Amino acid sequence: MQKITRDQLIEKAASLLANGTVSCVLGWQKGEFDYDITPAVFETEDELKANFVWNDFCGANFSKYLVSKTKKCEGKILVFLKPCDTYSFNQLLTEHRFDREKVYAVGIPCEGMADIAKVKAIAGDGISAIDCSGEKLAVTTIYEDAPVMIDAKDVLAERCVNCKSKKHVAYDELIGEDGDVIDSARFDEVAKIEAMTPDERFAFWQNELSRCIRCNACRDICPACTCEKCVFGNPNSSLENKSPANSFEEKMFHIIRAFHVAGRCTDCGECSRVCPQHIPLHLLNRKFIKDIDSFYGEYQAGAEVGSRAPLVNYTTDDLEPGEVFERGDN
Amino acid sequence: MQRIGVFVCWCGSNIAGTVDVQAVSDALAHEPGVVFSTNYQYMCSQAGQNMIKDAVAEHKLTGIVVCSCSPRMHEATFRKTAAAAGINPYMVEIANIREQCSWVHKDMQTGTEKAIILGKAAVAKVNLNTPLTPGESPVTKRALVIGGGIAGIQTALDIADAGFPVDIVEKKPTIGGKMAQLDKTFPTLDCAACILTPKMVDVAQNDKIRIFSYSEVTDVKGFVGNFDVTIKKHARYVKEDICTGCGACTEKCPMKKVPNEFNLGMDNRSAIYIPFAQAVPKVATIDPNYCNMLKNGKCGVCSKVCAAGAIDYTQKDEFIEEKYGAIVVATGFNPISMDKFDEFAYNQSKDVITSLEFERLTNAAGPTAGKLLRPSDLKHPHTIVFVQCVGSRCDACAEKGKEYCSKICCMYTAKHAMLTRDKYPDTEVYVFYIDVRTPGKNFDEFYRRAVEEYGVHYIKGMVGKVTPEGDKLKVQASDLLANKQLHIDADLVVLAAAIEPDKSARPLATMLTASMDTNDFFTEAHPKLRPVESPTAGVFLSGACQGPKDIPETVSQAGAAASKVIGLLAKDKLTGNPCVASSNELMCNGCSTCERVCPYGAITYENKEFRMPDRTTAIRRIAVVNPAVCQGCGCCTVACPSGAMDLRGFANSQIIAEVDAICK
Amino acid sequence: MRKCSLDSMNLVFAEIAKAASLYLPVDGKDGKTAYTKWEDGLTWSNSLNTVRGPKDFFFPQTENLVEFKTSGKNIEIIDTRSASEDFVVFGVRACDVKSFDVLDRVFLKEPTDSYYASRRAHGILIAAACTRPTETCFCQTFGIDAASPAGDISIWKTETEVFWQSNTEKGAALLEKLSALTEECSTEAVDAQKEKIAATMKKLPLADLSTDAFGAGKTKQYFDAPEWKELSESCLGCGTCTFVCPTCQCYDIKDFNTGNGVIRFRCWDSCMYSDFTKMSAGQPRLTQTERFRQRFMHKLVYFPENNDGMFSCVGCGRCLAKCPISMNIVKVMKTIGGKENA
Amino acid sequence: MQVKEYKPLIVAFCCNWCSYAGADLAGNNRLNYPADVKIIRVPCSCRVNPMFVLRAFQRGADGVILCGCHPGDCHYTSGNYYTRRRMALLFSMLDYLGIEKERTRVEWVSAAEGAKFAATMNDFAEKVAALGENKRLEDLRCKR
Repeated sequence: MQKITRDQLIEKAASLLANGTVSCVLGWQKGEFDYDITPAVFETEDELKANFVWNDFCGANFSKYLVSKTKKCEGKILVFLKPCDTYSFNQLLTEHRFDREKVYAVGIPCEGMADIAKVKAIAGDGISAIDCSGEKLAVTTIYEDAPVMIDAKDVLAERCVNCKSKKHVAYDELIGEDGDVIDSARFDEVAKIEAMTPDERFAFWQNELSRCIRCNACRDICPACTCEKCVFGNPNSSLENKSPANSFEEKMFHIIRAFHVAGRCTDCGECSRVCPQHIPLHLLNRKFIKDIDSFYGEYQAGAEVGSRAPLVNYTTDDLEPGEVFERGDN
Repeated sequence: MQRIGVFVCWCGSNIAGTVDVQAVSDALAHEPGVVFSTNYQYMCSQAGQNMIKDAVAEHKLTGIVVCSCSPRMHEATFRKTAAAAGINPYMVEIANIREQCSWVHKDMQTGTEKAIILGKAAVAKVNLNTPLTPGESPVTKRALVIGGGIAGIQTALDIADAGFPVDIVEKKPTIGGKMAQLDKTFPTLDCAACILTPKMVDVAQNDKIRIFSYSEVTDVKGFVGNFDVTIKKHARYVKEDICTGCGACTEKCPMKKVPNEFNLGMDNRSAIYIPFAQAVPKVATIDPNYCNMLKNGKCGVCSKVCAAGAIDYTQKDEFIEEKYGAIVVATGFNPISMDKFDEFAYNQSKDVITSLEFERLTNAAGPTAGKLLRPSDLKHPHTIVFVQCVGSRCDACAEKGKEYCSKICCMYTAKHAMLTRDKYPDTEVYVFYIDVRTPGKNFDEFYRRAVEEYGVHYIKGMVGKVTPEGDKLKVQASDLLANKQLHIDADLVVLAAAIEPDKSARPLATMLTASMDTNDFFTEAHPKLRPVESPTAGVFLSGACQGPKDIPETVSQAGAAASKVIGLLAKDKLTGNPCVASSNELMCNGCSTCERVCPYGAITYENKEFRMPDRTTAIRRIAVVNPAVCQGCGCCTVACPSGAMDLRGFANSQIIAEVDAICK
Repeated sequence: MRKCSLDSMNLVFAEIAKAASLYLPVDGKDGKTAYTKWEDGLTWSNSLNTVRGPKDFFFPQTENLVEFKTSGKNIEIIDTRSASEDFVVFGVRACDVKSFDVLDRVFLKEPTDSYYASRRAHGILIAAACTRPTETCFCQTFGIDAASPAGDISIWKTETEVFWQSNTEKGAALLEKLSALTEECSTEAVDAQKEKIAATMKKLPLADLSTDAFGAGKTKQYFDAPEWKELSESCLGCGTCTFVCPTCQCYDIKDFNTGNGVIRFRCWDSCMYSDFTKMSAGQPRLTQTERFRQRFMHKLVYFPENNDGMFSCVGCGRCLAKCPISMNIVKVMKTIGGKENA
Repeated sequence: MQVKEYKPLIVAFCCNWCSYAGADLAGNNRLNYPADVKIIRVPCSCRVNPMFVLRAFQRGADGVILCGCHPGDCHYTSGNYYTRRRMALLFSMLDYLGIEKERTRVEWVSAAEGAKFAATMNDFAEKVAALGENKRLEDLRCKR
């Protein structure tokens, strides 16, 4: 259950629309089921009342939409930002990807978002309703008469299990209380892979990446991937490919993509959330974050606007590339 | 499609000895784009070059591959040949089959195979080469010198001497800088004012030099040869062109309790003041923080006594915009603050002073008219302790002080000690040091004289604590050579404070996009070979802004910087290196990543209206590379995630073509 | 109709695998189900369906068409096609079986796509009835009966047994080979299961979704509908929906320079991509709204118009489950088609 | 069929100002190193894009080495510092994916270090040869 309610958000949005502060609202729109929520633009209170939702399935991070929407929208856009979303928001500002003046950011607290796959693993197929308003999720299916009660903690999305911050790093206004940066265990999985032998690591990633169908969902959802033209879609880049013809191209795409967002990735976890093949792509990005933290000092992309990312920075006594492998033995 | 000619050089037997040159030219003849392939004994000879020219004409070549020695040897030669033959010099690529092939491999088959592959890589690259033309930009024949100390003065005089106009911007009301505050100068002990003030007068009288005193640089745009600089002239409330510097106002000014910064606050001045007698320009300045007229409109004495009518209480800050071809940074240094060095009791006792304060105490124009008197009670000190390396050569992890050696302290302390003993033989002088560093002409002799002739007590060891007690300063120190603790009751303690770059340097560096080290000293373009140039083209370094320096070094660097400026201003046009970065505006995200890694500040951003794919128009931020400033390292091309940024002559596609050719 | 015990399936699979490669849905370590080449010990997944459809076996994501080898200035042309091996895809659901009707319409129509045709000729589909359809299922909207899947052989799984029925000659031949492992039986149990499935299908949330508003002749009515804009508003332009779709059949032909020649291959393309069908004059559909409209108009209007009313959606629900922003054909049908009903 | 002797293929990116000159000096001094090493001249080590490294492996390289000016001596003042960070992260990532770490290297070679250049190449070629052919980052299409 989320601490703030849909009604609070609608009231806030409606009042900002009414007093002319904003001309539209970027929010979550209800879907066919209770979990398939779509990002949408709302322009009136009626639209909000009819279709706006706020529940445990509002995982979508709106930051990236601001790049295109701020160019198109006449007035200011109201955007609701969960704590993790605010990091992406700041990172995009650092990279001058949208005009801050055109956005009215309302920070909202988040109790963690649910992963529908985990819900289904417990409740089974044929979900006809999910009620998030109580202490537990009440999941009704066509196969059972009584709803299955699920503790929200048991179905948290991976990124929420390892939530790094409940603190908003950007907003014009905050609804509810701000939280703190969390000392998460998000690097544990990376460490587990690091501890494997090279052969095991190779087998692990070969298996994971072999499932890639190059649908580009990871890239297209990624708030760091806002290139006007992606190198992988540019016939003149010598890198273009539309499908992973073999295991090399799978690796090429994912290594280069992770490298391009290294130091810029806020670890929002959207890539893994949207991957239709369930490739744990966040483990690539997190590897870079973990390395950056240990090689160059802790750095959280998006924690502040204008910070100098580790790959556009250096010190004269940085460690040598040949030394990166030695750390594991320490 | 290119029409490429391949020319394989034997280099006598240098190449032909280990590489079958015929096989190489035969193999390369089949490569895509190659229409002519041959080999010859010495391609770099006149005959060889003529062969290339003839082949260009006969086979209508558009590109040339020379398989020969290192491009570092003859790339320029063959580019000229190409130009003479009528093709763009950048359509030439060299396959290095001598230094990197025939000379390092012994076996003919191995050498030949490798030479063919290197040739193929060069052919693959030329296939993607495009003609490049160096850009040209005009040069504004005027220099700006920022800082009016001895460094800035010398640089300006030298540039003006060559006939170019120079402007000096000095933030204080007068030029002269630190040297004007010094008493004598080592190792010859001539008086600083005697050698500096004539130069200051030269500056004032030189019709090529303009002085903007009491002024600061607030904005720098443009690039080498074409800087647009905004200078803020602070209101001094005195009309500079009318004031005669007679000093009547300073005498009559009722507000006389203003700490005198020229004497480091050891005495007072009036609210309207001329910093010192030989100031240039010699005009009065009203200190708005103390002037009653400016603060609450009550007074106006100076205006009444000024016969020339130069006082103007309504004066406003003025902004001047000027164009320059070159900028010299001469922002100098300051002693560091002693606030963090509690152990020396600097803030507890007036009799613990810095070396610069000591200079003023011994200067005839100083607060004591040159008599060495203790600031606390104006008594003559009989025991003086000099402490070396206060804040210099500190541990990297120490919270206070600097890691580097401030370089000048050993010598000026020897000078202070010697002068003290010379004038006041009844004074005991102790100098505590870590090392005495005197590498300079007549420097060590100077120091030895202090010890041997003047009987200065040099003690290797550090002072641990200074405690004021009664009218004495208890100095607790260790003598490392004798391995014992010393306790000295001193009358005066002089701290050789480390020096650091002036605080104005960091914001200035940002404006100039010039790089700095972690200590805020400006970085040279090359530490050995280009020591007076900053990596940013057209920005030069003079004096202590680049690193600690004494006067002779400062003056020689000032002259060197001037000669570089003169070399630049003597040109009518600058011809750039055409192998520079350029951004494809259609792909550019405007994210600033490239700008952040550019060591030259060659990248700026502009907002441009674009027609978007969906038929709308939108304003997008895009990177623009200034080809006159870019040096072509290519760092930005890798920083750019979209690949919008590419490097001419070493484009992504060209390097990839080489990789592919080699790995075939 | 024949049957075998569920416990004997490993033997059945072994028998099939003797003569052909056998692919069946297997649960992976990540808990997701994928078609996997059978080897001893692999078991048939209980899950409803695979993440990727069986389309890949007949129309793989990348497929080499021809190779050119260069040496010096000579070019040699090499037909890289090898004779297709026989293969069996087991456990295909009714919706996915139907998807081959759609693909056949595209690839087997003259001029025939010989690469696809060869695979169709060598492949056998064993289709399984759905006992536990889920909320994203809407195959019935397109007239597909999840209880009676088509394919070369249809099978029904109960708690303990598997029932087999061949529908084609190829299927009959394969079933014949399995005669030692199966026994003739009545249709009683299967009929009971069919009834149960039919009852379940009625309870599905999308049971009422209708195609009435769509089909041939609707181009003018919907093409300029203002709803396209809001529906596509948050579309990322990724290719997930097209790549998990069992009926999407668009591909691009590209050359790969190997250094010693060129491999000409085809790979799936997506109409969601901004460079889809890009030509020298540019792209025909410049905005994501146009591209988005194209995909759904093609499935619901253009395809039926050219193919005797057949829709090119089979209601498998993969795009409903996989779209990163949860925009999908059902929402489109309800919004665009809903106008007509209103 | 005759078994082809395995020879590793090594791509060496050398910066124009230090390492390429160092390689030239190795030549001037006739210091041998394997012909398997093929040098590509770049203005600065910071010109080397990670995708060039992967491209080389794709096309059949068994090892990739970058050589640049020593830290602090970069002709462009800071280029090699960026190289150092980029390659540290890239190599660490390749290692994470199970690619043999001996296949990649960065070495600082000045224009005066001809001997170091030759020694580095000998050592690198030996280490790469010991690993055998690059299988983990290969693209079989390029080996036809």
